Amino acid sequence: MGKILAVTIILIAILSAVPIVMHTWVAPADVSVHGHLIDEQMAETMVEAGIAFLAGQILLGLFIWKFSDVKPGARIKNFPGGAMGLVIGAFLLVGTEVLALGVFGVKAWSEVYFQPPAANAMPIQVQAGQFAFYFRYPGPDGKFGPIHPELINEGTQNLFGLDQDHDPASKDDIVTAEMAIPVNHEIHLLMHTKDLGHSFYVPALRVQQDFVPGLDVSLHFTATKTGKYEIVCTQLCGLGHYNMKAYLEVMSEADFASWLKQQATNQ
Amino acid sequence: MKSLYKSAAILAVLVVVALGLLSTGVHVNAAAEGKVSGTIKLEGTAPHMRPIDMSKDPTCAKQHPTPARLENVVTGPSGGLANVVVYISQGLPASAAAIVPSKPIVWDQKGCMYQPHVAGMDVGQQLQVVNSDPTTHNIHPLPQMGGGNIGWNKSQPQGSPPFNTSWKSEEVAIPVKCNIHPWMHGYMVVVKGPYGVSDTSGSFTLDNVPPGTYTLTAWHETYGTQTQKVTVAAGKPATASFTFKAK
Amino acid sequence: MHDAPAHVVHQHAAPTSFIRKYVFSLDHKVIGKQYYALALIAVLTGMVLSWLMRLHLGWVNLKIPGLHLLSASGAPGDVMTPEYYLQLMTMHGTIMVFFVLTTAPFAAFGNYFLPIQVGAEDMPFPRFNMMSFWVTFTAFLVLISSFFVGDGPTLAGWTQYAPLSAVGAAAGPGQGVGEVLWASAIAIFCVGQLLGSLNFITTTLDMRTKGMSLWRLPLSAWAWFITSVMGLTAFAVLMPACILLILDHVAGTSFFVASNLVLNDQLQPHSGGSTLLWQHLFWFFGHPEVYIAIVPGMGVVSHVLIANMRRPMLSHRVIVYSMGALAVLSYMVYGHHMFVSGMNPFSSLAFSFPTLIITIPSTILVLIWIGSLYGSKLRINAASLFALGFISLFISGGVSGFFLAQPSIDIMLHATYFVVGHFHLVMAVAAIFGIFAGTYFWFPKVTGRMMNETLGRIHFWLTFVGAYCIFMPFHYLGIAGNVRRYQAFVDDYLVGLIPLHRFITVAALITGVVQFIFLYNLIHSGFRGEKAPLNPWQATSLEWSTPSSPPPFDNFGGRHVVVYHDPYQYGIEGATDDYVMQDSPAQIQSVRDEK
Amino acid sequence: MATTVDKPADLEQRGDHLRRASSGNGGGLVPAEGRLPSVEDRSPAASTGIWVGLTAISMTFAALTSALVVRQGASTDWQRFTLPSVLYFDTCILLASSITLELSRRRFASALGGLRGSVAGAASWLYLTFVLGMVFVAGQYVAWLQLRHQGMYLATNPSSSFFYVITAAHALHVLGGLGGLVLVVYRMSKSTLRRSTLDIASRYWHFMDVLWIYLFLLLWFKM
Repeated sequence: MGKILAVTIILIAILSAVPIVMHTWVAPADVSVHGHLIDEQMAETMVEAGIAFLAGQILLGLFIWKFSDVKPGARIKNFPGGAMGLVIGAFLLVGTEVLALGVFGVKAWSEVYFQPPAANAMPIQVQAGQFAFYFRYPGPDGKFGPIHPELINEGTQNLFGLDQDHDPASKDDIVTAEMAIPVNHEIHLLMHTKDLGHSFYVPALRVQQDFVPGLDVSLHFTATKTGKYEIVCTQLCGLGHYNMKAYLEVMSEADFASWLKQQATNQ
Repeated sequence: MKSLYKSAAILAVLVVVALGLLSTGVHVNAAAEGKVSGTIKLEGTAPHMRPIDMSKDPTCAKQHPTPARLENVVTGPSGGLANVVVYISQGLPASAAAIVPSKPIVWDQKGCMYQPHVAGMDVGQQLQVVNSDPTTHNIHPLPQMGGGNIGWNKSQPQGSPPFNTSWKSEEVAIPVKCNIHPWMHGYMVVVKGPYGVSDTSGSFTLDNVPPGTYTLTAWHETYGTQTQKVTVAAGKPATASFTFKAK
Repeated sequence: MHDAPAHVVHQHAAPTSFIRKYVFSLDHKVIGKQYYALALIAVLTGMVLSWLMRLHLGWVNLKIPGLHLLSASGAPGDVMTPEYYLQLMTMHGTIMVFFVLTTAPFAAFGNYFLPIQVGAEDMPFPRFNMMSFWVTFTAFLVLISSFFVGDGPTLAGWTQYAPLSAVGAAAGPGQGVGEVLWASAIAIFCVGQLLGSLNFITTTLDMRTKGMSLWRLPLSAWAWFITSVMGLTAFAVLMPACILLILDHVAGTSFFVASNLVLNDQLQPHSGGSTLLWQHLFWFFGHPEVYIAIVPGMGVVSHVLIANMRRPMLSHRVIVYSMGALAVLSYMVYGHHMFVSGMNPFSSLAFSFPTLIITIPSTILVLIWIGSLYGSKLRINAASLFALGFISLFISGGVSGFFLAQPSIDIMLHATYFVVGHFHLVMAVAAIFGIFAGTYFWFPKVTGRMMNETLGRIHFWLTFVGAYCIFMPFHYLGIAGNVRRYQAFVDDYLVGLIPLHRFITVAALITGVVQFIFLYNLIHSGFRGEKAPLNPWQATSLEWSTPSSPPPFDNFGGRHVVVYHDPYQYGIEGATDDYVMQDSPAQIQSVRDEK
Repeated sequence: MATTVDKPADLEQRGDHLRRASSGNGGGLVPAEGRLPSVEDRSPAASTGIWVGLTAISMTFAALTSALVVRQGASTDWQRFTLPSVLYFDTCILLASSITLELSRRRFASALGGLRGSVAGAASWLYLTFVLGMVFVAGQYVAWLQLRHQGMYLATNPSSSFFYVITAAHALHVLGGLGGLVLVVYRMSKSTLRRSTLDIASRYWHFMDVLWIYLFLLLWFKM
């Protein structure tokens, strides 16, 4: 019975690793400038964790195989090196692994969070709410009109609570339900939520950031490939959470300009 | 002694029958009563109704080759104003107000829009909520707090059966929304007695109006309410028309 | 010494009436069994909920016959609504975390065996102990009652993030009455666990019998002690948090609800509250809670393994120190749940390092367990199988921690099924394997009968393989970016993953059904199982020195045990058996457990 | 194996631990880490228990404190208000109650020790402590009324919310302490009161006192 267990454990370990090695299930291909850092970090961690995983399981399996159901006469032996050896081993192995991962991790993290957006980054505002994202472009004047929460009304599609009669800045603001951005142009995303906690997750862009009620959060990224990608919510926000999504269209500068014109006429 | 009982019994029977006749009589007459009809016009140019971007839920967008537009102001070619609810706000005898149409009001969710966008209904009239879309909707009416009506918020997965409900008291008007599709928005106007909802030509009809003088009220989600007196004589239908001014 | 137990005995003599004996009993053994029964009811409930969820995830809009009987509005025409899915999910999480993973390994086993293992007649405060159970039971009833009120239980998930949990019914179905019931239930639960922890700590510190120095405590006792310290501090923080949440909900205060929130086109009256405040308070409890669930498992598994390896662990103390280190670190790392929650990115890094460091004590534990297997005389039986399974699962669940500990990778994996797979393996399935190991190991002592070994092994094999079939794929889903807490997968990039979800569903259903073998074994053996010898596993710790199985009311039948040895004197050369019991005055020289 | 169980049974009759501990076969093994003496003169479990309980209470109020600090920093809507004047009076009352309780404890100890004084003397101080405790709780209630007069209700502002929550939480714990005093008084009247019980009750009471001083300063700085 012990030997069967040993085999089972080792088999399970190897089988579990197969889909990872074969890349059977992978995240959408990365289309961002910073994404490769995260992917490399992921790959590196996958290797180290994978080795730890297989080593642990196989060692466990081997010892179970060797020492289960031994003859009653057998004498108890101690693992060479004893506990101290193992403890020191653990500190060395995991310690170095931790340091390595930690240091590299900081690099990727700071790339995303500690660098300010470039001066020419395009400001786009995103508002999360049950259960949709809406986006606002400042229009020709480059200014976002002020938001009046008491004016927000989805029935009349005044989604941002703009007062276009009194705020000149809001007159030319463009509100859209899908997000379009020019390719290879840094985007400075200004995030706020109108009701609850939500999250802005674009797997293809390797970005995820929560909307925090009462806080204005911001995020900046650059898309490197044109195409249509999905923005989804990852923060449980109510019954429609699963269907809280929007499309992100990455276009050439020209297409983007015409798209923006088109949207302007729909206001 | 005995005969006394007998006569008492007969008397009682007579009274019951008479009452019965009376009450049914009201119905019979009411049914025969005239109606109030008319048209509702919008003066000036209707505001621009922006198209709705349904890209969030492709199953919705697919159903609209040309994007659907908002329905806050819907006018016909002849300048008729649709989605106006006309009802009797004063002067209706309790007996007539008590009549509840047996025909249920159907509130359909089709193409991720509410059909109708504005529904009039009688207090206690059966309201049937239908989901004809290949997607899940949640129906979320928001009556006034403490107004006698209690709000609810129910999801209707695709293919799940219609459900029936009704409103307990008058309310003009209860906004209805779908949170999963934030653009879905409509109104339920709950009144006592006859009511009519104008179509795109602006015409409306109130049936079963007993003779008398009443105050008619016309309600529109954007342009508010207008009232006017109308007198209904036995036999011939009265007419009333309203004109709203575009802001 | 004589003072403490003496006044315990004087505090309650053996009861005679049925009520005092089985219902409102002061006997730690009965209370332990009551906790176990509660956990059993809870785990069955939670399992059924997970079945419904899995069915719905595999086949959305599947008609589940009779589901409308559970909730007419939640399942019109037997089709589950989105809100009902989330409500089931929330209840599954809450029931499992609080009423199974906290009660069974800690409150149930701890209550029964901690006093016996330290050589005491009972806990020092039996009345608190009794209250602790009945308060917990009340909490369970309050939580379950939310199924039957208003539009059902809360849908805000077991983490109950504000403001979703704090703004009331406007946020969705179940956020009215159901939400208040949830918060009340958890607040009540905290009281129960605080009373329990108070007893556990005092028992360990003050009720140890003569010669039972701290280092002579079995590892299971150590685990319960460390857990109770965590419980005392963690639940003392969660309780006020829940009360503030209730106030936000019913009294209109603004602890957690920010200004200018617009729900359903209506401006909310609250102002200025902080969402992060709730997350900080919750996770300050929430992360230790993970260890509250798993550390008792570690202790029990070590205890069971040692008896079946016929040797002590390579180092008794290193295991104790590691468990202690886990407990301490667990308070410093909770922030890793909030990497993308808008917390200052610097504090994300600050939380990242301790989180990576916490893998060191975990690794040490695993290495000591595996290293101790070397050169042992491993006996394979249901108990040891589950103990070994625990180690395998703990490794599998542990390594995924490497990923989630790093903010940069967490950007991709946060709130995906990778996280779900991680914590299910490491804190749920592993902990439950610990419970099984303990059950098969201690059943003879608790009932005086043996469990059916064959059924036990069948149960193990199907559960072990099943657990991997269910939870390994979760990691693949997460890597593919599959977001958790979705009732259906409408996103284009997720549609392709639905077949994998169906595989998981089937595996979950089978593995679930298998658990009824265990249930049958438990009940049948309880009445019909073969009589058990006093010490069926030839184990050394004090619970096997009681004069009978189950132990008499005062555990040692009036005898005053004195402890002469370290807890695990196995593999003794020259002894008549290969082991010497803790309370045996026999002189021996070999103490394998180096200090 | 049976032998290992039975043999100590007859040796280990209650009461003769000391002899066994210091002698014979077991003697060499029992005090393996010389821990036995401390085992012998250990104070009753309850005195440990009370410290554990007080730790939990401290954690709860620490959580409330940090919540207060975070919430105040989270937004600009924090509105200061003048503490109800009665709080100063309450503070003195609670301090006084600690002193009277301490007096009672001393009297009781010496009375038990058969030195001067009588249990009755201790009892009267105890009654006084109880009354002072009641006055304190009543005083807190007055404080709430005074706050309402300022127009500060529970939901008016986070500052008032925290004031009500913290004072109420503390008042509840004081009520618990009063319950303990009732028990002590009862036992004393039945003359079944053990000195340790009174010690534990007073330890809890003094802790409530110190806790209040801390909370009072906290509120004084923050409100």
